[in-house]
Amino acid sequence: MDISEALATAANIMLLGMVCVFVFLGMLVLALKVLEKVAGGEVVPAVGVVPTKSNIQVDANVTAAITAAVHKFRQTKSND
Amino acid sequence: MDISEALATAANIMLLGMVCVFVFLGMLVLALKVLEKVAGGEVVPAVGVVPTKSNIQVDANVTAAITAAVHKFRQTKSND
Amino acid sequence: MDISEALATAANIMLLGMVCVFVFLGMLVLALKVLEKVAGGEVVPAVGVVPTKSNIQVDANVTAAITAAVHKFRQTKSND
Amino acid sequence: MEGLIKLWGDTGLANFVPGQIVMMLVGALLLYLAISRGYEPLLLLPIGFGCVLANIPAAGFTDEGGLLWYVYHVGIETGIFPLLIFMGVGAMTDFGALIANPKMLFLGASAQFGIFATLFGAIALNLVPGFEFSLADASAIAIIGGADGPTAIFLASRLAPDLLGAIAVAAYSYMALVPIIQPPIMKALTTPAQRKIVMEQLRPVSKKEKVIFPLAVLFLTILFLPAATPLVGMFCLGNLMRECGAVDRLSNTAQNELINIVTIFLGLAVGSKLSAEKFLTVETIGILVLGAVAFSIGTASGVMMAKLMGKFSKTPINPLLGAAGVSAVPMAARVVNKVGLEANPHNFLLMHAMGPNVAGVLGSAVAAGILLALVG
Amino acid sequence: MEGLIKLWGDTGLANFVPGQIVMMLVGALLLYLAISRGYEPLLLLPIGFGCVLANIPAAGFTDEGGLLWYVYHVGIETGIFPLLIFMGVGAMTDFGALIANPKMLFLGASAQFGIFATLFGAIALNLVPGFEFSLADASAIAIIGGADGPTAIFLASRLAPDLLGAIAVAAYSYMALVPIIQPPIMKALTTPAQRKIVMEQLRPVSKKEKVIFPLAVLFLTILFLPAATPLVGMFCLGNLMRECGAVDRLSNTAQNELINIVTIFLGLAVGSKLSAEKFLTVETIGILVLGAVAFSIGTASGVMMAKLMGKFSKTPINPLLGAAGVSAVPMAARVVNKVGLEANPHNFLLMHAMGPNVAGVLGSAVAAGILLALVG
Amino acid sequence: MEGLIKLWGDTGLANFVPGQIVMMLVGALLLYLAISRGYEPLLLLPIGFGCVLANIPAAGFTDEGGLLWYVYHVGIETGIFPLLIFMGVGAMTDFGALIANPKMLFLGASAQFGIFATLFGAIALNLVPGFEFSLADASAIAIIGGADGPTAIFLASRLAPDLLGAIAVAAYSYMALVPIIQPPIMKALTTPAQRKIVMEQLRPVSKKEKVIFPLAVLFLTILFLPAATPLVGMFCLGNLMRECGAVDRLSNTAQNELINIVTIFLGLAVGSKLSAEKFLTVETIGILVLGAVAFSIGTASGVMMAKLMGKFSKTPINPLLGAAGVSAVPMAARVVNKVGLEANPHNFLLMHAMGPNVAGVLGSAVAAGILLALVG
Ligand code: NA
Ligand code: NA
Ligand code: NA
Repeated sequence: MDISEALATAANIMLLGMVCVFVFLGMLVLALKVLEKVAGGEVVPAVGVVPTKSNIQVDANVTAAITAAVHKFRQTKSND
Repeated sequence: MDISEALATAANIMLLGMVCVFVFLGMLVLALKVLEKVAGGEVVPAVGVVPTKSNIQVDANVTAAITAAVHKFRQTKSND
Repeated sequence: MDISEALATAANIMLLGMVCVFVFLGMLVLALKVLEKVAGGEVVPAVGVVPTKSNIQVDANVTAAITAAVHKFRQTKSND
Repeated sequence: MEGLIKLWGDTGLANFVPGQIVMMLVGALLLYLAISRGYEPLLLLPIGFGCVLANIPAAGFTDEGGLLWYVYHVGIETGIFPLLIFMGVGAMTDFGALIANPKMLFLGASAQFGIFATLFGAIALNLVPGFEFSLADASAIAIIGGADGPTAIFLASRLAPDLLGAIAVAAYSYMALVPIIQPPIMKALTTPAQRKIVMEQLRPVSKKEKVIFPLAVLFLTILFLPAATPLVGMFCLGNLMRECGAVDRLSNTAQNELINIVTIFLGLAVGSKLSAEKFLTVETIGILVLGAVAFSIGTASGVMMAKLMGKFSKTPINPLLGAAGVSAVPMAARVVNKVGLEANPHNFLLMHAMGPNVAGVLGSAVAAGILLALVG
Repeated sequence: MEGLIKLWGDTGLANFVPGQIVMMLVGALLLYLAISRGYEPLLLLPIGFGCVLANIPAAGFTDEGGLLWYVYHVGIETGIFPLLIFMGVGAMTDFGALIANPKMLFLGASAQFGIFATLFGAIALNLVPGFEFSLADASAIAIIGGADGPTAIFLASRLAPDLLGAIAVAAYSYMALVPIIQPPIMKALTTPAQRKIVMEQLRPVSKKEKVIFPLAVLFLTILFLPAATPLVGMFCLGNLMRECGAVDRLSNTAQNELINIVTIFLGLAVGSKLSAEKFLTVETIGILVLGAVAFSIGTASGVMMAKLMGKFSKTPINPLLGAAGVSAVPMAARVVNKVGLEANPHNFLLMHAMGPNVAGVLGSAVAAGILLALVG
Repeated sequence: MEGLIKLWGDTGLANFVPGQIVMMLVGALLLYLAISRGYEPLLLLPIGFGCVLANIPAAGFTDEGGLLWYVYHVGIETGIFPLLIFMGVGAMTDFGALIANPKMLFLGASAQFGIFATLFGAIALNLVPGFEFSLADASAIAIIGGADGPTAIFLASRLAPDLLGAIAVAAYSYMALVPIIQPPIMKALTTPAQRKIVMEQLRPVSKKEKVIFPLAVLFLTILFLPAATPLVGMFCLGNLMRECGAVDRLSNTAQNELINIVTIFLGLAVGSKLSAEKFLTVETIGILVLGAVAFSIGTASGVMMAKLMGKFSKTPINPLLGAAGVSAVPMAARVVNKVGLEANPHNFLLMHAMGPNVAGVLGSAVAAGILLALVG
């Protein structure tokens, strides 16, 4: 394959590739439009930080411990 | 092997298999009875949630922090 | 290889090995002296427990929770 | 233009054969069951996804050098993945309830009748034209009745690799269907009065007993059934790591990251066996039917045994517990608890049912060993 | 004495060849960039370290039976490591911003022009004496423009294993350099007024949409581009595990421990391809130049497409978003945000830029599939 | 009936050979030491369990295609498992105490005399009829004196695979016995006054020093001892990941999940080498005796060197520190601390002992490299 032939092939791939990428992702755009119609609508925040399980656990532990501690402290105080 | 022969073999395996399973697990029952004699008796809850290390750590951290916080708070109060 | 020859080889390896270990680790000592000159001096604790990320997180959580709890408690008290 | 033709010639559209489309639908069904219905999602999701990937035309996932080909050959043909899963399950299992009440082992034993009766049934099915199950095939199918995924995959990979996909899918599907399959059988075989029976509280179990238990199980298996030692051995290793208290970091890894990693690959590898030519056969229908039969017989045998034991026992035994003997941990124990609560809202059977439940795991591993020794 | 001579004969000092010294400096440079400059440290640190190890004289890391030889053959020659990375990345990726604004896919599509233009450029470079890139080489080099590490490594391992080291290094280096490469191009192609454009808030996206999305992507890929299914399939598996909510423990392992383990080995294996005879060539210079060109063209194409789309769109489109279409997640989106804030301190584009950013990942996986189908 | 005979013929009872029974007892002993006595449980538990599994008659764990066969061939024959352990250990090691006081390296060096003296001793043992250790065998045995498990396994897998089981068991057992072996030697060689010596506080060490340290170690190893680069290189990679601060997620995985997974398999694979015909030999007795000798000599050499250094040092050096030079991290350092506290209840030597302790790890890796270069 001489260089001009190779360049022609490369140009061919370039054209074909960009067309395919656009067609493919274009179909995905259509699919997403359909998807929104079918499955969209639920109102939840689109993006954002979801609290992870470990955070929740820690907070629950912390809260429980503090509740107990403050309660105890209050009792101690009232006994003063 | 014709089908009646195969059925006989299968019946044989069925019988033999159930006998073996019962004998084997029966021996394990005996072994567990012996085990209870030898190693049982320690009074700990048979089943239940064992606190995991991380829980303990968190609780320790929490307790330490609260102890400090309440102590500080008490001092602050007493300075009022 | 008869035994006396083998013993001679072993003695040879023993000598050579210890010399090499000392030379090698000796060079590392020199390298560390140079390293101290070049990169030392920053004052951070040499050794000790570095707080891990999770500890920090827990502490931050704990601190935040306690701050809130004590604040709330103080308010409650002042309403008494 | 030439390139366009080449691309078109490589598309799925141009290469689909009908069987692949059907298998993709099967994969999609498994994904649906896993995600929307919550049927054993940890396994059925990767299996379903693997099924879809394996049936993509011209993608070569299951050809030599393809991703799924590697995963299957490294993990299942060697038997390593199911054994690692078993180690992880061992590290997750608390045998306390069983050690406190060893008689429950008999329930785990009798529920294995589901396995051996199904073996007979599979051979009998050869009377129907179109079925030609060998003894090895029949054994691999029968193990579905053990209600234990890794045991079924391990045995099928040894005895009937061609049926592995169907067997694994049947095993996990029926395990997920336990809450639907078992209650009618349990109710048909028991009276409301029997279902109300309250069990005595379990005695406390010492740490020492828990540590020695896996070693005792392994010891008996070594003496009497070496063919079961791969399964039982890895299970006991996991359980020993859990209970001994000296290697918690190994135990935690075995029951978390390691089992998770292996589960993903095991599922994909099982899914890779769901090809049209192996799954879309009359055998698969036979396997699905036999699997349901196996579960039902296992449940019934367990309940009947519990009734029998209740007659001779000093302490009362609720016959529902027998249903937990099929294993399907912890689903079957939960079903027992639920059916028990329906009869007596103050009777919590969950902890008692964990005994026969984990006994069922041992029982089906033992049954697998017997089948390997006799048929393998 | 004999022993001393033998030891001396085995030292690095006695065996170094100049190429190895240069490659060690290359490895040291990569380590420096990773550690001190924070350039993609998760990959460049293991790559740099692997480069150093691979070039130790007489240590045999890359000889048959050496550590790096095993890692390369098991993980990269099989294609498994980049695919597992892709699964993990899928499990880490939130497609919410893209699902909310599907048009952004066109930005991810047009940025792939960087790939295909570079392919042409690589062939054109053959006009310069000393360069002899085959079509396969050119395709593997061009994929650098996809700004996606695992895709580049996967394609290079398939099409041009000899160039893999240089291609991977170029890909990760330019991904790290995105904050330096992109802003001048973005500013040159847009007016301050255009950069100030505020986007409409994104609509909320339902869980159902997020679950169906990876399945829809996989479905289209199966229909039209099976060659891309290894990459896209594993990516979608990871994303499905993330979004379906039923297999969180698998998803967590895929995006943490599993991807970490694979990253270490992948980096070492890539580094093992950085040997003097393969890296210290005129081709490497060509690859580095072409990679920079590819990134620049991709960025420019994305921005131009965004300007074009803005003209026809009902809602305003900030043309900066186009730059995020090259992928390089999440670096490119952050660059867009930063350049946007310079023009309008109250205009936060980060979330909007995540749409084209993740679209770019899909776009380059699709482009890789096209190249595999046409050239592979 | 026929089936019953077949089953009986497959039982362990019918197939046991005496050697297997003895090896099972050895395995049980290792499990006991690991669980009840806390002797290096992370390794000795899997090794003991692997020993039991490997000696089950007719179970085929170590036959081609058996679980332990795969694990050994994949992980130890390739050398990969010990290297990954070393990477993890590197990621867990803080070299701060050594960087602050580099002279401690000489203690780590002199403790390696335990290795080389034992090599001589092993060859001398050939004078006793029944022993026939080759130079390679002797080197592999001698490395027990390095008191470092992965180094011993790596070297034994390279030089004397047949002795690997006994060597690994000896190495880990003596490491666990450090608190029993070392104190008498330490006390015999020091006066109470010497044991009371208080060390100067360690200077602070900068992050930069800690980052450059592993690179410097690797650099010297490359220049002078490439044969040690697999061990030292992976160790330094782990330490660099730990200290550089840019790849914490990789470092965490290397020192947790990855090392845990590898530890389980490494232990099983080592245990698989504990077969009767290889372990129940007079060589094993020799290995156990030589191992104890090696530890004792290493401890004594370290203490003597510390005394010598104390004479020439401007700052006082507590001679007990020398005992930590054998490695056995962190056990030996703790022993130093304990013996020191007995002499002076206010003298905490733990941090100072970490210096020679980690120096010992480097020292034995270097010694392993020298042996590989001279004998391998
Ligand atoms: Na079962
Ligand atoms: Na891209
Ligand atoms: Na050492």
